[in-house]
Amino acid sequence: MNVFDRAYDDPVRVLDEDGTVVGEVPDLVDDELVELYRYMKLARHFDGRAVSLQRQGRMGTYPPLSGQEGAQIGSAFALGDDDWIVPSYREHGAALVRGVPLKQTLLYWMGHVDGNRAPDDANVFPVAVPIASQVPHATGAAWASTLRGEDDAFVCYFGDGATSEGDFHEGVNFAGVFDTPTVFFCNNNQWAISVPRERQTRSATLAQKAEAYGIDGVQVDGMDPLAVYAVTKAAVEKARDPDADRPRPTLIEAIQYRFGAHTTADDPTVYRDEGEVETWKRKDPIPRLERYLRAEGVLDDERVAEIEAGVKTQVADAIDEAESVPRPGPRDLFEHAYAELPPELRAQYESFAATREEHGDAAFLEE
Amino acid sequence: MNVFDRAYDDPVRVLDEDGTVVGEVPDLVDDELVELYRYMKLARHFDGRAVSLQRQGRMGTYPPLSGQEGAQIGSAFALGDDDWIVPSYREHGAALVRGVPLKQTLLYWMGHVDGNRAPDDANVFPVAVPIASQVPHATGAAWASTLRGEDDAFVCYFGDGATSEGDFHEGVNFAGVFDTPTVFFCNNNQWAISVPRERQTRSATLAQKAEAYGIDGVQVDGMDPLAVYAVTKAAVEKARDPDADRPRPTLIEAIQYRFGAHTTADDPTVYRDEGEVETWKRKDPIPRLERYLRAEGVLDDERVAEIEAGVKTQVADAIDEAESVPRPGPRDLFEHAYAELPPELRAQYESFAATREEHGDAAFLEE
Amino acid sequence: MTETQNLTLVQAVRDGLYTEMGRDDEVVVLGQDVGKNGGVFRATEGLFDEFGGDRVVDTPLAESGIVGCAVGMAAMGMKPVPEIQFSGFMYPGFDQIVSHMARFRTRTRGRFTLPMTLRAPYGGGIRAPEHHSESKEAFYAHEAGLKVVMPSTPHDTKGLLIAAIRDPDPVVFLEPKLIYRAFREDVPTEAYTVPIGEAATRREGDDVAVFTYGAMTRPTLEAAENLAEEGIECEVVDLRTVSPLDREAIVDAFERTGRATVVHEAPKTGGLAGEITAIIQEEALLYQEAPITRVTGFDVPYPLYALEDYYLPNVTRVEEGIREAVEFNP
Amino acid sequence: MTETQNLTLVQAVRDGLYTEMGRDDEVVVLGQDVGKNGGVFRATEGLFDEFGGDRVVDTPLAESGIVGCAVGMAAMGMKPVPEIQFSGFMYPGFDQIVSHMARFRTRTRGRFTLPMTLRAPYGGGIRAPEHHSESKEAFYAHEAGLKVVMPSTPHDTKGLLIAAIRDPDPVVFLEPKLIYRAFREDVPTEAYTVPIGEAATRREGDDVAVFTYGAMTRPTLEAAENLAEEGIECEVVDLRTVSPLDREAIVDAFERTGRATVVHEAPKTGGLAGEITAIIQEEALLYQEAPITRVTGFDVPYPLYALEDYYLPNVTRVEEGIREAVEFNP
Ligand SMILES: Cc1ncc(C[n+]2csc(CCOP(=O)(O)OP(=O)(O)O)c2C)c(N)n1
Ligand SMILES: Cc1ncc(C[n+]2csc(CCOP(=O)(O)OP(=O)(O)O)c2C)c(N)n1
Ligand SMILES: [Mg+2]
Ligand SMILES: [Mg+2]
Repeated sequence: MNVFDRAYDDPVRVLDEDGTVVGEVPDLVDDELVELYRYMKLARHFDGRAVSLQRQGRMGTYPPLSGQEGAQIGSAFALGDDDWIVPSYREHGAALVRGVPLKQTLLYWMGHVDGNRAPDDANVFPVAVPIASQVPHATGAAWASTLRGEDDAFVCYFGDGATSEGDFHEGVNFAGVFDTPTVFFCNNNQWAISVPRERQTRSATLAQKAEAYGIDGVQVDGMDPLAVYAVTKAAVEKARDPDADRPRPTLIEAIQYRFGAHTTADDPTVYRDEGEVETWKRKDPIPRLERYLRAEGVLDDERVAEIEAGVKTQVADAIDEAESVPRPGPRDLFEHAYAELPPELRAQYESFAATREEHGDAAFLEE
Repeated sequence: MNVFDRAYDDPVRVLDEDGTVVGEVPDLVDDELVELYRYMKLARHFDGRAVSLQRQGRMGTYPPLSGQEGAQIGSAFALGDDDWIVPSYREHGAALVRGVPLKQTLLYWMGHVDGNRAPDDANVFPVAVPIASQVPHATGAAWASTLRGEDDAFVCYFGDGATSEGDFHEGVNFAGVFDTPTVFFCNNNQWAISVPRERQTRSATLAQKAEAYGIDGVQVDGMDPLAVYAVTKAAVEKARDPDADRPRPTLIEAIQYRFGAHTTADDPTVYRDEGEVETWKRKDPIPRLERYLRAEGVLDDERVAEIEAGVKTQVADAIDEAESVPRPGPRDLFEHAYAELPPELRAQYESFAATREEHGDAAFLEE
Repeated sequence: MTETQNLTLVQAVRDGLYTEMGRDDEVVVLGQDVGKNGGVFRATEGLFDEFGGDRVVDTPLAESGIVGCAVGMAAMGMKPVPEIQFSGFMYPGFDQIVSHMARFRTRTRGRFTLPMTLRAPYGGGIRAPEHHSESKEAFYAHEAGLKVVMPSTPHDTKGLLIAAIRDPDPVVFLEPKLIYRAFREDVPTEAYTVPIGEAATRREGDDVAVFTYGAMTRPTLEAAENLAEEGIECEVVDLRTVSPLDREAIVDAFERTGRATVVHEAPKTGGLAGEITAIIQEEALLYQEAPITRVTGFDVPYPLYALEDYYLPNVTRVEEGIREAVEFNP
Repeated sequence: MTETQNLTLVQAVRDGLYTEMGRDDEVVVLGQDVGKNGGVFRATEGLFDEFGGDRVVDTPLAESGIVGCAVGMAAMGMKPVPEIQFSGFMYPGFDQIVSHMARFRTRTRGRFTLPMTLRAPYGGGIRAPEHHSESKEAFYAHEAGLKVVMPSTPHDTKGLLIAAIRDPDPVVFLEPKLIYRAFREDVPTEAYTVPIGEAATRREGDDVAVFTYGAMTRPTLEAAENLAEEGIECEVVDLRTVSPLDREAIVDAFERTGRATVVHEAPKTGGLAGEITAIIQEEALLYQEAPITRVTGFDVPYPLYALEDYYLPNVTRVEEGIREAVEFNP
């Protein structure tokens, strides 16, 4: 049976909450499974450290991803080398898998624009903050790929709230019409800041919004990394190599939960129950996969301890690296607005540089 | 059976192309049926005259409605006195039924902004030219009605092309969430200027876009005025007086065809077949209803001739009236930008008035 | 004696809404997270509990929907006060703002007026993420049919907000989030209005007129104090409303000084400093003794926050701009 | 000798697209009705037949989708040329234009450049329906990261359009639809560029500098001819690009005349005439002999067409503005 041929409210599942197999396990070798697990641990640990950095005033506002590792890592893991991701602001986990170093992510949230420049070989679009605005980009970029006769797939991430924006509608509709190789991956974490999923739209599922565009829509348990992997893989393959009867684009609704605050500036206790959080924590993707891998004999205490130690070092190193990057200077402010600095902008820069020269940096920098 | 409980691609129908009854005839008395017929004849005749006025240089660009009378008149006829319509730019037929004099419509397309001010007792929103931009207005206005404890329904008109715009999506989604008494009436006339319906979206029907908003969606034969009446009436009643199980808002897809050009500035022969036009002309709503009414003994040659004569006079009078309205003056340019003219704007007006005084109107008016 | 409360600027926003909602049932607040959460800046805190979910409405995440629904409500005579979470997110609703909110009255010859007030926090300096620090009032000031208000004190904020809500015309109300909590002021508990379109002189001086508004008022005043120690006396005019501009106040202050500086955080090119300069030389060229200097944001996209201290006009740059205007000798 | 064709301005648009699409496979045209229909103004006529439906693409009716997809294509290195049917319909795509098209390069430190050209016909005078006659270039000129081009002749149109398509930066290309078919000019058949950012002097004169662009260039030149009969010699500078402005050309023309008028059809407040005035008095105050006059659209929503002749600057108003600048005596 094709994975897309199911009711919209029947999520694809592989592992139960306790790690028992309840669906078709995707074809991954042990090393890959461990790597998937390691990435989730890394993302989780990074997340906690990033939140502390913010609390300590070493970083600005930061959007935690804890709880959403299964969806992010599971999906990014399903991509081929030449495929792309088009993220929102919460997909550092997915970006990491696709080659964006943690240092970059830290820099970005530390207010260094360099953090938004992924390495040239990382097929990752920049963070998109205006909600859903990246959706048409993913359609356009994927369209370019087919126009050039290439066969890259593009996975676009966005939240449940994003489905209400016009850009979601326009971007997915274009994808349907031009049959672009795009996978629209909705991280339905139940909340758009303080607005619960049920107040975002009256449709029973988000997956069924695919009906409006004549494309496949499917739900997946977003806290089941193997299920996410499987469904994303199927969608990417269909995008790359369509069969005659199905459209290339797919809308995936990955049901999950954000354990933490919307961002470090948010206090979720104002609008949601601790009880709800606790319920969802039972679905935590990390112990779930761990239980399965232990049961399969792929992981044991030693291996887990090793991974945990490695993850800690990796994050600590990234923080050191990021914090040792010098504060950018005025030149960085003017660079790249245009390919070449127009004369008036050069004049603005020079005049500012002279003022700074005269008064010293202290006259400008707060803190 | 509830009229909304049907497949999305199974349009509500009452009369066959030849006027034979194939569905449930709505409860209208003879006088009402004749009035419905008369309005359609009036709209059709008006349309032809408006196109000629444009050709003769007596009016600017004009968007003809010929072929779409069944949908416009049938739907507007189903409203209660206090209900509202929120039109696009092509619904002069519906506006007419709701109390906008033909003279106003002429004035509007003659470039007089007065034409966009409906009489105070006509529950009609202004013409909306930016596609789909009126959709959220209809939601907001209907929402205001429920907030005030009133029970007015709001029918919002737009085209097939409009369903691709973000404003369609956002406006209908809000209606679903806030359960507003809005009827979204899509005049699917198969074309958005030169873009055919199939290139607008990959969804098989437009009615099924309702799935994305958790509201009812239904197709109707838009060239069958009685079917349109019936389905609009049902939607308006549900909006006004919801039953517990169904949402108030409804998306109606009225399948129809524009016989003429998109506007008088358009040449449809560039992008569509004459054959297609001919096929659709067989569904013309006017002869169809006429055949039915003749068969029912409600109309005969004499009555039809009388109606035709009346319609001609009414349109001729409206044209006379509109053409005798004097060209607006500079004061009209400044009036109403704000409730009160701000000082700078007053200064701009006065300086312009002085220049005009000095040089005379001929220095400004072209032609 | 009028009862007062000692409020921050954001509390004054809240108090303005609270006061006017209590007086007028047609006032409805809608936007993202304005309900239970009380707004991401707490500008609507407690209003949900006070007035209920019908009048303090959490909407789906869609700016064009928010503005567009408010247009529909306002056309029916209600007085919606939509909030856009940050002014950088007004753009998805830009079409509704310019094509409808600004023009409904003209387009219907006054049959439909839109007594709506579109609120949004604007401006930089709070170490916010990308797109959260914009100051693009010039867009709205260039669109006829809108009024654009940018207060700088708690007292003005409440009074101007109530004036905006009562105004028959649509108002864009941009709040200086940098100073949402920067200081407190005694604010009357009762409802009152501060007239839209009138500037306020914040400091008197004969040497140079300095025009500014919103969050830039404070560094400008600080610069003026510093310069006073050097013997340069600045007249500081807080415009408060950027559309319509208080041309009389601008020209008057200029005629008395012959020199001027305009300060805003918006980018220079196409910003309102150019407009103000043009007004002055149109009406008072003969008084002019020096080029009018512009101290503004640079013509670059607003940077991520590690660079924002360089981007934003600060006391040093304002002082320098004023000095340039004062020291110019033909 | 270069081969030429005698083309109208809109034919020059088409020819620019045709020429560049023939040279560069990465150039793709997309928009509403640009395909089989050849564009509502015929600006893409025949391109669909020549280059096929993959490169000349009829899109769904959604401006944000059009601009946003073009952003995605351009990020991949293609050179999309999206068309918005009328500049008044750019607003539903405004967020994509300002938040992404303008900022992608800065935001990614040059990893992603967006070599895209967003075309739209702008301006009034053609008896068009509501919202079809806007001239809001000031919005785009105020958004750093964009270049904004507004040609006034067929020759410039082709050269500037090709320059825009080849430019690594995103360009907003606003076409003066009033003069799409107003006159013809010999235009080279081959590909050529006219540099973005350089003004052109259309007429030399010592008494006053008149700055304008796009469709207003013609009435301005006509006014200059009329005034010449009275002995007033105007230097008429066609800016051609409104962002970046050719400050050198502006200052230079002003210094030689000491008087200036700026003409544009956009509303006065917040329009580019204010910016140009500010530039002049910033850089050349000592040359200034009279207030710079602004002949512009009024600060009202663009009217329905029965009133547009009163709204748009015409020869009489331009003459009057210039005379005012010339006759001023301190
Ligand atoms: C256009 C726009 N409007 C508002 C915001 C402010 N905002 C940031 S995140 C957010 C909620 C997003 O919810 P969702 O799409 O569910 O994603 P999540 O944050 O839950 O991952 C809002 C309203 C924004 N960034 N962009
Ligand atoms: C936002 C916007 N974009 C483009 C246009 C130009 N335009 C006017 S009508 C039209 C086609 C509309 O098609 P449809 O929605 O099917 O309505 P119809 O004209 O067929 O009644 C277009 C593209 C517009 N008016 N508004
Ligand atoms: Mg969410
Ligand atoms: Mg249509």
